[in-house]
Amino acid sequence: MTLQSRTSRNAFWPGFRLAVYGMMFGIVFSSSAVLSQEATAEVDNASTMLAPMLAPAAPGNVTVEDAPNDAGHAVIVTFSQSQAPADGQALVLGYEIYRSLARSGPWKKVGAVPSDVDVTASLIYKDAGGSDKSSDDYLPTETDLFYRVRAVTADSTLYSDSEVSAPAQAVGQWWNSGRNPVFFFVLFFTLLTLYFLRVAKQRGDSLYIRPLAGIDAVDEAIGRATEMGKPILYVLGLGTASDIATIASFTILGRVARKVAEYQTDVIVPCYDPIVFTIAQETVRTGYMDAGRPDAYRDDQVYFVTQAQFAYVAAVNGTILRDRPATNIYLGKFYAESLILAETGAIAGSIQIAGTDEIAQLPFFVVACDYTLIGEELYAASAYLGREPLLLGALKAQDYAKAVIVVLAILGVIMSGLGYEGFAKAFEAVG
Amino acid sequence: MIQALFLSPVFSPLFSPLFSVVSHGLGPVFSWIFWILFVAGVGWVFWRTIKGREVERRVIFLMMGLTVAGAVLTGIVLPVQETVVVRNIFDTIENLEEGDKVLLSLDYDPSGAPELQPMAIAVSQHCLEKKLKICYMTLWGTGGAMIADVITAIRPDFPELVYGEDYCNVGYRAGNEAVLKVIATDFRKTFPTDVSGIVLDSLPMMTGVTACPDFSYIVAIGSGRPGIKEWVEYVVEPSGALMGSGAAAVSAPQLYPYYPQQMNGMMGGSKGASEYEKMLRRGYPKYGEFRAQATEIMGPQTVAHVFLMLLIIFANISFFLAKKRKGASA
Amino acid sequence: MNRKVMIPIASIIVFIGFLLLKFDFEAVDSSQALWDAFIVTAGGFLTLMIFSFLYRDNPFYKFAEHLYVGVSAAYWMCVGFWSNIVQQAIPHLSPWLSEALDQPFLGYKWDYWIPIAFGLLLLTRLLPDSLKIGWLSKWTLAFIVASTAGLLMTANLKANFISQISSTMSLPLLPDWTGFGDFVSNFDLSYGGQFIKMLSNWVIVVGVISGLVYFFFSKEHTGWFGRVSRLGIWVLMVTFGASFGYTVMGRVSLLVGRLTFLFRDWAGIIS
Amino acid sequence: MKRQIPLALVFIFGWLMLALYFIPLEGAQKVNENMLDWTSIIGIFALALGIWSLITVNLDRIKHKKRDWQYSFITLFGLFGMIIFGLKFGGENSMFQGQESYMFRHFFNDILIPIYSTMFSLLAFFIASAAYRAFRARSALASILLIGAIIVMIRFFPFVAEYTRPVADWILNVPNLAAKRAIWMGVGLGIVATGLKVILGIERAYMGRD
Repeated sequence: MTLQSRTSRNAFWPGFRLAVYGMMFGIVFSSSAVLSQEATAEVDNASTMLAPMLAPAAPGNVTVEDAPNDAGHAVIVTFSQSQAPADGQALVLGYEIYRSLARSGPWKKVGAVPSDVDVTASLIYKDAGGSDKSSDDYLPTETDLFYRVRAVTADSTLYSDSEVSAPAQAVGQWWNSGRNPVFFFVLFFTLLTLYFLRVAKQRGDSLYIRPLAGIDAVDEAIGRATEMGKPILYVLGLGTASDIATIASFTILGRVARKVAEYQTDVIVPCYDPIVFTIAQETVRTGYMDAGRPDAYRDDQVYFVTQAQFAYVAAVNGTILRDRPATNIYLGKFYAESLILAETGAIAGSIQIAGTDEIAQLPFFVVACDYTLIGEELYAASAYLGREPLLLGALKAQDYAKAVIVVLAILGVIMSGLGYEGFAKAFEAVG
Repeated sequence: MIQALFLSPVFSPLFSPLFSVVSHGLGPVFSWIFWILFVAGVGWVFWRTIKGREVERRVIFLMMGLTVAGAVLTGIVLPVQETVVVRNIFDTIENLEEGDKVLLSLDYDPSGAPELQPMAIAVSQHCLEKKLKICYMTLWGTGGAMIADVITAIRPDFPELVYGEDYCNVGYRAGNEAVLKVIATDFRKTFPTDVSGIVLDSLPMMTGVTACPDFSYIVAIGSGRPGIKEWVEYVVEPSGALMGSGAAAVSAPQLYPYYPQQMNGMMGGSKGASEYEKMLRRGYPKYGEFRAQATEIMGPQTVAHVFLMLLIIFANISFFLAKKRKGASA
Repeated sequence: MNRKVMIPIASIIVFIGFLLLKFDFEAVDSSQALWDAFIVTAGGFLTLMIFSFLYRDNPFYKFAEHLYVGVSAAYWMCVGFWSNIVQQAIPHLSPWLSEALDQPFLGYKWDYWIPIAFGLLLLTRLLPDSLKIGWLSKWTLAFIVASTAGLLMTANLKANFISQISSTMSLPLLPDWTGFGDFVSNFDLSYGGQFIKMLSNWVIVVGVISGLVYFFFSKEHTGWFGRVSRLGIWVLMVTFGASFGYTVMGRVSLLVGRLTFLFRDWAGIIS
Repeated sequence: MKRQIPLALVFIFGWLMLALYFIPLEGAQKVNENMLDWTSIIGIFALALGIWSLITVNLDRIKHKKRDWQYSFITLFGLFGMIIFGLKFGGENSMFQGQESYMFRHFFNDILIPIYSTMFSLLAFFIASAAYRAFRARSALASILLIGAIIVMIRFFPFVAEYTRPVADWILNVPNLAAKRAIWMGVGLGIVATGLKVILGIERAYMGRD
């Protein structure tokens, strides 16, 4: 049976490949035939004018409002532009915004806005002053502010000022409503998680999750290391304790350490970041304790190397080639060193399991490692390894949230297609 | 003699459309040895492939080294094809007026330098030819040395430049994105002084510069974080400043979505840099005599690409042959 | 004499030979000239030492590796200590200490005591186990992990999640659609063409959704669900291949940079 | 006690930092900003632990004459040498000017940067061997990986590039964006889930047990 299915695959895939190649070249040639050479834009610079003598019309309707969702050191100034220049009036190039704490001045220039071609449009300037009292640009909170707009021209003597605006105050807000989408999502997700935690507590570990090759490999790898009598190398990457990928990796490290202790093999954890190093020590020690073998833990299993990227890589490379670990596990944040580590591991003949959420490095892990956890799979991995009901529950919540997102995305695309832009806008977080 | 042979009428038609060979000291003597080794090596790898054996990793390493070394020694220069993405930066600078100010941010370290330093140099040369005023800055602690290198590289060609009038260097400030957030609206808050502690107000070229949009053009050249993405997010988007960029080849694909809305042009890797060098040479023929660093890198890069493609083709041939053999024996 | 002694001695002799070769005997400032020669020679040797790793692990690589680890660890410690403790914390903690360390005193700020206290708690790990207070260090770990988790959760959510959803939603699937007849008569395979624009937007929307389906953990990937998730992984793979191909260029340029250094500055083969 | 206090700290600080994100008030944002400073200051204390670990591991190696123990001398020599050069005392004319001192800066910039760039450039070799091993049309997935790589790599050849560049650009812009968005969204969810697990105290491997 297997033989038959294999032959049918063999017959199918080369044909498929051929079709893809064909299509590729079809697109290549047809598109290149249509593509024209780049167009060069000619700049028309034949505009010399006589110097006008009169000041431009004044800008008007200066209104000032408190800027929303901030700490109270910014206001938004709106004004209408000067009217189109009459005979002899200078062309307005831009508007300078002046601020004062009193109606009569003194005035301080806070910024400028270039003029718009359409003079009927109102212009907006956000005056975000400093929040530091000693700063030159300090904008006091809850104090009356006055604004004036000056239309400026190419000639610095020709300008005209607007009326002074009505007083306005910059006020700090208690709630950033621009971040409402984020808030609602966190709320939704927290409730979802809490719900599934309850479900998980009742149903135990009977919740279904599909197998993940990379995770199953971890168990095998530990067994293999035991058989070979060789250690396991666990690399947490270059992340700091403030990278969530690293935090996720700690949980996996804890499980790995526990299994390793049960099987009586060794785990080596060279660390890059000192805080990560401290936490990793604690994690591995706990793993050994959970396995009931606290004495087997040695402090030199988890050690700090250095905080320089390539010095760290050089040292880990050395470890890989000298200790010849049976398995290398790379989980966390990785940058350019990903391929150096993975290829050195391949030279040493180790089984390699990698996982990161750094998209730029995923291709290298995919190419050079035996198993790769792509993005979210890294975060899900801890639930797989422990199969603790609580972690499984959280994973379920994640999946349901994803389903909601997929439905929302499809709905959103349809709504935008039908011209209801507001639907997509509702998901935009500002500020 | 060897060089003459290489450039002789017999051989040159063979090579000239492909590449031109520049004199490189002793290079040509070595280069021939390397080329012979390269061809022999590729042949050997091919032979192994046909025989159905895997090629050892070290052989691949050696071949890769030989390929790049041979190309470096030969000094291959390939024809460069210009693209609109790079052209836009060149044209923007070309169309600025004398005395306009340009902000050049060099956000990389020595590892990014082979790709990015040539961009910084070419853009600086172009600006100075156009008599624009350049202000250098960096978001990377290691960038200070890069700025110094650029200035030493271009200084001899423009002996009449005056520091503070024609160019200045405000150096590095710690704070990554925070620096950008501030300078988008207030340049002096983060950079009250230049790199050597001179108050910015006492530099004539910096009068009138209060925020990033006061520069006629910003060119951000960067290889990571903080870099171009942060420039777009924290400077271009809030303040609407005009920006072009130079990115390391690795990060260029991620930055494509910002073109052309947020940045009007982008140089991607050495390819982008060599395009810029070519435009510069065409506009200002005197640069024909100078080293075009990026263009020099492009040759070896392409040869390495050819080698890599050959490797991949061989790998697939050997794979299919192995499968066929397996099928025949089964 | 065995190899263990011969190799280092021979290397030192070769090194000194190169140093003399690079030394500018006519320089005015001879100590500077010596340093310059040393930099180039050492740079070249260290470069070769690292390259030797490609053949196999060997004493030269081990030497460079261990040197690099020691020096870089100390370098980052000095830099970190200086910028975070001396320049940042001390000017807010003690006028006496800031004067001793040549820093301007910037006024007391009580909140700087928080990290100092947590830091000191962390150091309880170094105390002997018999004192039984090493567990205090866990307070610090709890503080750091929890606060960064809380801090980053929301920031990441906005950048990686909310904004990605909204920008996917607002993609028009029929950009500039002016009717079927128009579409056929203006059929165009260039970037500006309607066909490519439409195709691109469709690919993005379908790619994103099928990619998300691939990341589903609670359902077996079989049937139509399996087919969609398979499409998702295809999109991921084509992207990975493309990124790999794209990166080659940058990596080779680094090697070109190193080889140029070796040939030009160190060996002087090319001008 | 040993167990409750850390959990309480996690709960309080986790929710506090989460809440501060939504409160734009000045005081709240100050705390938010200071957090990073705090972490970096604590990081220095952790670094002390790290350096301590580096020293003890190496001394241990020398003491027990473990494999390659001779090289530990080099590490320790580099470490202490650099620390000494990084000291600052003795006024303006002394050799010890902290980070400003000649040896400190130049040793790093001129000696160690070459090692750094060379390590980085090893990637060129590894990329070749990885490509040789992995880019074979073994399965449908591997073939797709291969096609993606080939199309983009051809992009750099003169002559052929004219025809393939549009396709390569398209792949880099369109499917690339789709894949990235899918990964980003998944990662974003994973981050929130992990963050929640930490704050709720479900995920606490990092804290130890007792």
